[in-house]
Amino acid sequence: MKPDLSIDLAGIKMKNPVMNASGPFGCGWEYAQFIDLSKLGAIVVKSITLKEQRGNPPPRMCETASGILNSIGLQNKGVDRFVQEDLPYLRNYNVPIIVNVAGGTIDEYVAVCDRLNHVHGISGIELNISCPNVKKGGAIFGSSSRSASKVVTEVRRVTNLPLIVKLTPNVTDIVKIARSVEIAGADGVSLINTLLGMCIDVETFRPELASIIGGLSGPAIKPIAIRMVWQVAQAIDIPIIGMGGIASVKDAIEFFLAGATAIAIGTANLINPQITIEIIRGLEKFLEEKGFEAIWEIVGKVKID
Amino acid sequence: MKPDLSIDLAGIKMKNPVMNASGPFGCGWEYAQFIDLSKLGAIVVKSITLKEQRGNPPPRMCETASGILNSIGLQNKGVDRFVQEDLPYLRNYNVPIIVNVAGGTIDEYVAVCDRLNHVHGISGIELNISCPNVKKGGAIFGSSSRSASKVVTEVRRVTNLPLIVKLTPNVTDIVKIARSVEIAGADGVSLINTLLGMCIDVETFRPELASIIGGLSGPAIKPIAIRMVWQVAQAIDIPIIGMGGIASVKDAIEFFLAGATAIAIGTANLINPQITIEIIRGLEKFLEEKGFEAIWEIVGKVKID
Amino acid sequence: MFQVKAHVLLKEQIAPGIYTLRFFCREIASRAKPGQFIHVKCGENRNFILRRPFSIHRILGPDTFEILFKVVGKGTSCLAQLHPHEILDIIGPMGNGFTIDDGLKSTILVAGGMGIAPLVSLIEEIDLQRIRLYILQGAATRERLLYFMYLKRIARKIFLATEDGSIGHKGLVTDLLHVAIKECKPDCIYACGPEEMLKEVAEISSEFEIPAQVSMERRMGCGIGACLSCVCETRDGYKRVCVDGPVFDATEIVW
Amino acid sequence: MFQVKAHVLLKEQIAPGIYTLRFFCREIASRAKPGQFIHVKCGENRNFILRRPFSIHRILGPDTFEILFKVVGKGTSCLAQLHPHEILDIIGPMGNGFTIDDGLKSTILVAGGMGIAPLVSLIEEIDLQRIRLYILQGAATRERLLYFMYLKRIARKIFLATEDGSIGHKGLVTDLLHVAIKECKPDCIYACGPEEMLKEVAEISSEFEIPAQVSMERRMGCGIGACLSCVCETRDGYKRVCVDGPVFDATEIVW
Ligand SMILES: Cc1cc2nc3c(=O)[nH]c(=O)nc-3n(C[C@H](O)[C@H](O)[C@H](O)COP(=O)(O)OP(=O)(O)OC[C@H]3O[C@@H](n4cnc5c(N)ncnc54)[C@H](O)[C@@H]3O)c2cc1C
Ligand SMILES: Cc1cc2nc3c(=O)[nH]c(=O)nc-3n(C[C@H](O)[C@H](O)[C@H](O)COP(=O)(O)OP(=O)(O)OC[C@H]3O[C@@H](n4cnc5c(N)ncnc54)[C@H](O)[C@@H]3O)c2cc1C
Ligand SMILES: Cc1cc2nc3c(=O)[nH]c(=O)nc-3n(C[C@H](O)[C@H](O)[C@H](O)COP(=O)(O)O)c2cc1C
Ligand SMILES: Cc1cc2nc3c(=O)[nH]c(=O)nc-3n(C[C@H](O)[C@H](O)[C@H](O)COP(=O)(O)O)c2cc1C
Ligand code: FES
Ligand code: FES
Repeated sequence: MKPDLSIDLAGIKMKNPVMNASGPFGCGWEYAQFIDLSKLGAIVVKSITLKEQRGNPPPRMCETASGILNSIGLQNKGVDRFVQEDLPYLRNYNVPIIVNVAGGTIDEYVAVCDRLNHVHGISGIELNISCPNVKKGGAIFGSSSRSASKVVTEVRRVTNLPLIVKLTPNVTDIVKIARSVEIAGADGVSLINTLLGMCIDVETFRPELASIIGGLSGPAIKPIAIRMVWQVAQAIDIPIIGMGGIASVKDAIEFFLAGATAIAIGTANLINPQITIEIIRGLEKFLEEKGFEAIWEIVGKVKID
Repeated sequence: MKPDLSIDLAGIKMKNPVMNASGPFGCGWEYAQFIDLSKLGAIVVKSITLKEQRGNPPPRMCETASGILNSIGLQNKGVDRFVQEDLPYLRNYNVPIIVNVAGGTIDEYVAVCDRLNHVHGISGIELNISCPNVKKGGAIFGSSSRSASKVVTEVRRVTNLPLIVKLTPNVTDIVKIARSVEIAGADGVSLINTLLGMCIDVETFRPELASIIGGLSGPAIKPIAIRMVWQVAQAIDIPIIGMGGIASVKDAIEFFLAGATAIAIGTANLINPQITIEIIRGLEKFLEEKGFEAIWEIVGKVKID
Repeated sequence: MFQVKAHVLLKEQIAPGIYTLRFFCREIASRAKPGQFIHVKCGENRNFILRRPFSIHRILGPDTFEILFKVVGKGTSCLAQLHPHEILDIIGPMGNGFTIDDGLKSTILVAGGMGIAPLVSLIEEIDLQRIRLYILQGAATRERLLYFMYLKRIARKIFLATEDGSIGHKGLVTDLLHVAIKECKPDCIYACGPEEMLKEVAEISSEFEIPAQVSMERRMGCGIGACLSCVCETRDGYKRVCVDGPVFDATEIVW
Repeated sequence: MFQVKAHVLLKEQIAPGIYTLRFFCREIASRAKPGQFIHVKCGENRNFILRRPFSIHRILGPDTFEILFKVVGKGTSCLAQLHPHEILDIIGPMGNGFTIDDGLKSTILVAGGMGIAPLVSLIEEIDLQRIRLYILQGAATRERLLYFMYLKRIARKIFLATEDGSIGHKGLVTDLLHVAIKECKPDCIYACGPEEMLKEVAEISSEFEIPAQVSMERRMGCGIGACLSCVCETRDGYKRVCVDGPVFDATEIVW
């Protein structure tokens, strides 16, 4: 018998616990050339804001040891065009759609979530209070428990959709912030977003990114992500979507053991557009080989003496 | 003419700006088999505490993508035996000796620094308020500006030696903490110490380190370190020792461009015990090729439009 | 677009630090057109994790094509150490490619340095369509003027420029463009090379009101249009070089 | 201790997934003794950045020595792909090595699995000194009992154990130690293998009050005693396996 990969993530029924991380996957269109999107546990769209945004000037990406730095910023066409142009396409796939929402002010977050209320085919909201690439808002909300809980409280008022809050790792105490968003009404948390980083070209003496500072992602950050997932898992009761550096089945399993109910894959898609599907298959195989019947049997099962 | 590598670091005269980072280099004894220690800009000894400490149980190290995780803890023989057994040896080399001091309480920090006052041959103190591997003290001091400035203020009272404060990157706002230790009387800051991380063995389901969480170092963290050095360099007037992932001359130059007056090399010594010397030579060559006459000409010279 | 494990048939060094790689890969070779590119996983080294883009250099048949590359860093060093019969993970064909409009009579191709890479397949296509072909080729030195003897045979005329003056005009290839346009009366100009060269080409061609297609370069992430890392500024806002380009109408770009 | 770029003279597969590498390296070969090890940079892959420790397996002369390794992960996979004449960055000889006290008359060597690696050079040394030599060798299967035909010739007697019973005693090699000690009356026991085996050896040898030297393994950082990552618990507190060991008196270790 095949192991059961299905999960209930904050009320979102998923046939498996593997999704893409918001951003590098766009809205999935492009990846549909390589994989069957309907095989994913869920599709998470790139951050949507109230109005169209240009994003940051290029260069927007550079490489680091086992990682990349990006400063895409919140380039997106705004919630209305998303609903008109992308959502109908995504709805074709029989897959929960989670919309990642970003904003510069609390009102903006609220307005976008409110707008999504009136739309059919959205399974959940991921509130990006951690994007480091915009000046107002963004990381500012995610980096104190007071502002984090405030934005969550306000958004909670206007939406009944499952509300997942995506936290930034650039904080002293992620546990405190996770607790505060749980109390404020979040149904789950995503961790981690990117770590703030910078690279300088030693030939030109210029920062490698036009925005100077960007977000570090990829295998380099995995140990930090695992640590945060484990710490937060001890402290809260709502489910965790683990992400940060997942590039193999083993990486994914580490996140489950640390306490993640689901996982998301970002950077690794850039290198291998089929990675999500390969990890779903690999998880199934791993569980089978180890004699587990369901994915939840390994969630949080790291052995601590 | 050879470029001038010499610097004055918070009153410590160094013939070049390259030192080892505290920890993986021990007290230098072992590396003397591979390099001429007197060629270093300074030697930074592994954290010394008031009393002998056993450190954490093994396993204490594991590998990550482009990095390592360690949980050595503060294993050391205590300040008295350090002064008796190691210091006389180190004094043989004509090199500034910087003693890294750690403690569980403010009194301990003060006691160690006071003890070092009465000793000949120490050029400076690096106050480790950021070691993540001990429960009381350690990271706790470094992770709020209030406690950081408190320990620095107290230590400042008892020592006239150049006082360099080593900061932890596991904080929301490193600039704030750097500013507070500057105001409290620090003569310089070292950044960064390791990032908190965790790895799980997916075969045994156990954490790879006996202490569960350890400190991430090596090339993986360099972008984070560069970012922090750059941010802090904008905000304070005392010199910065930059470290975190340096494994090549290019890496070192990035730190200078970001604003470091000196650099320190930790993890890379484990892989290449001659790396410090190779980087000193490489710096000289780089400056020569680019037509700079002295290292300070590139400090903080990243070009921002 | 296909993600394929493709066999390397041949690696050839054609100048110091410059190589061609020939792939056996029907999926891509049979569909590729001049100006498109492939996205190559150059090794398992995590020191660099992203793929690297290389233009389709020559299409040799329905199942073989070549790329031309210069060793400039980590990824290209790995490629230079490949052995024939090794297998590479490649994605392609990507991007829009050059457009050859119906009824073209005369064209000028401007190649700067490694910019020759995508232009060779375009040249062979233009030659096939019996369109008049003029080539302006520039490089640092004579030795870096790749293929110029071959190109000379195909083109009606070739204008050469080297920075060191070792052959042809001493200076930039764009120095020759005014004269060439007057002499060749092109209906269209195609260019690939350093961005400053493309900008120059854009200015001169707009001066003469001749349409120009330029192939842009950006550091790439996904290469398939999803990650938005490769954008360049156009009159319609940021566009993705990987899918909206790499070939753009020169007037579109905000230089 | 030396950091050397050493030539690989030979790579040989001696069992599935198990190889020997022969190095040309006077600095290390001329100084190495049984039980010491070298610290090897297995590749430029940043996916693993640390060196990997391997025992001196055989000393073949003043300028050549061998290591024996099993492919278990990233570093050993890289080694298995080496070609002769490639050059590796190695550091050695490291660690204390086995001590052969004067006046030894009879010894038992206990090798579990890959634990045979350092013992072969020890065996050859003991043989040279004409000390009576008994060997207990255990492995998962007959095929993994490396060299046992060769060892049989050198040793007075060899006791074999395999987990699957394909040759010798079916079970653990330590099951044979009681009998062997009674039969061979060793003055000293040397052991290398999995930690549980070493623990067992320590218990049995202490029961018979026979000194035993065991070679310990720990994940290593520097390998030279500086980083304190390789410690094991001893009666005198933590000791560093890389320089205070890897060979310890069995009674020293807190198991
Ligand atoms: C659409 C497209 C098609 C291309 N076609 C070809 C081709 O046919 N032949 C060819 O030789 N090259 C081509 N390039 C450039 C090629 O992708 C880069 O040379 C390659 O990615 C460098 O990889 P590396 O790992 O060797 O260098 P790295 O180690 O990544 O970098 C080394 C140096 O090269 C510079 N560099 C890296 N990538 C680029 C880039 N994309 N453009 C300019 N400079 C860069 C870096 O800034 C750095 O200074 C193309 C690029 C694009 C975007
Ligand atoms: C002093 C000493 C001498 C050694 N001599 C030999 C020798 O002669 N021949 C030989 O084949 N091996 C020897 N080893 C073990 C050898 O160092 C490891 O097998 C090697 O480091 C594994 O590297 P890897 O990159 O292939 O494995 P990794 O990819 O790092 O790990 C793969 C798996 O192997 C396990 N592993 C990794 N390192 C060790 C280790 N040190 N001990 C036990 N398990 C480990 C990991 O936990 C993991 O499950 C010795 C170890 C020490 C400490
Ligand atoms: C190119 C890129 C763009 C991203 N854009 C977003 C975004 O729009 N919204 C968001 O919440 N996270 C964004 N992220 C962060 C990822 O969703 C993810 O949290 C992070 O990259 C860590 O996972 P990874 O290591 O698997 O990439 C982006 C990451 C990358 C690399
Ligand atoms: C094995 C090991 C032990 C360390 N021990 C100490 C220590 O005792 N005191 C301290 O201040 N920092 C210690 N550090 C941190 C380093 O000094 C340095 O800040 C960090 O490793 C980042 O630099 P790197 O990437 O070059 O290693 C240790 C690091 C490692 C890897
Ligand atoms: S490289 Fe990802 S959008 Fe172009
Ligand atoms: S490995 Fe560094 S002390 Fe042993």
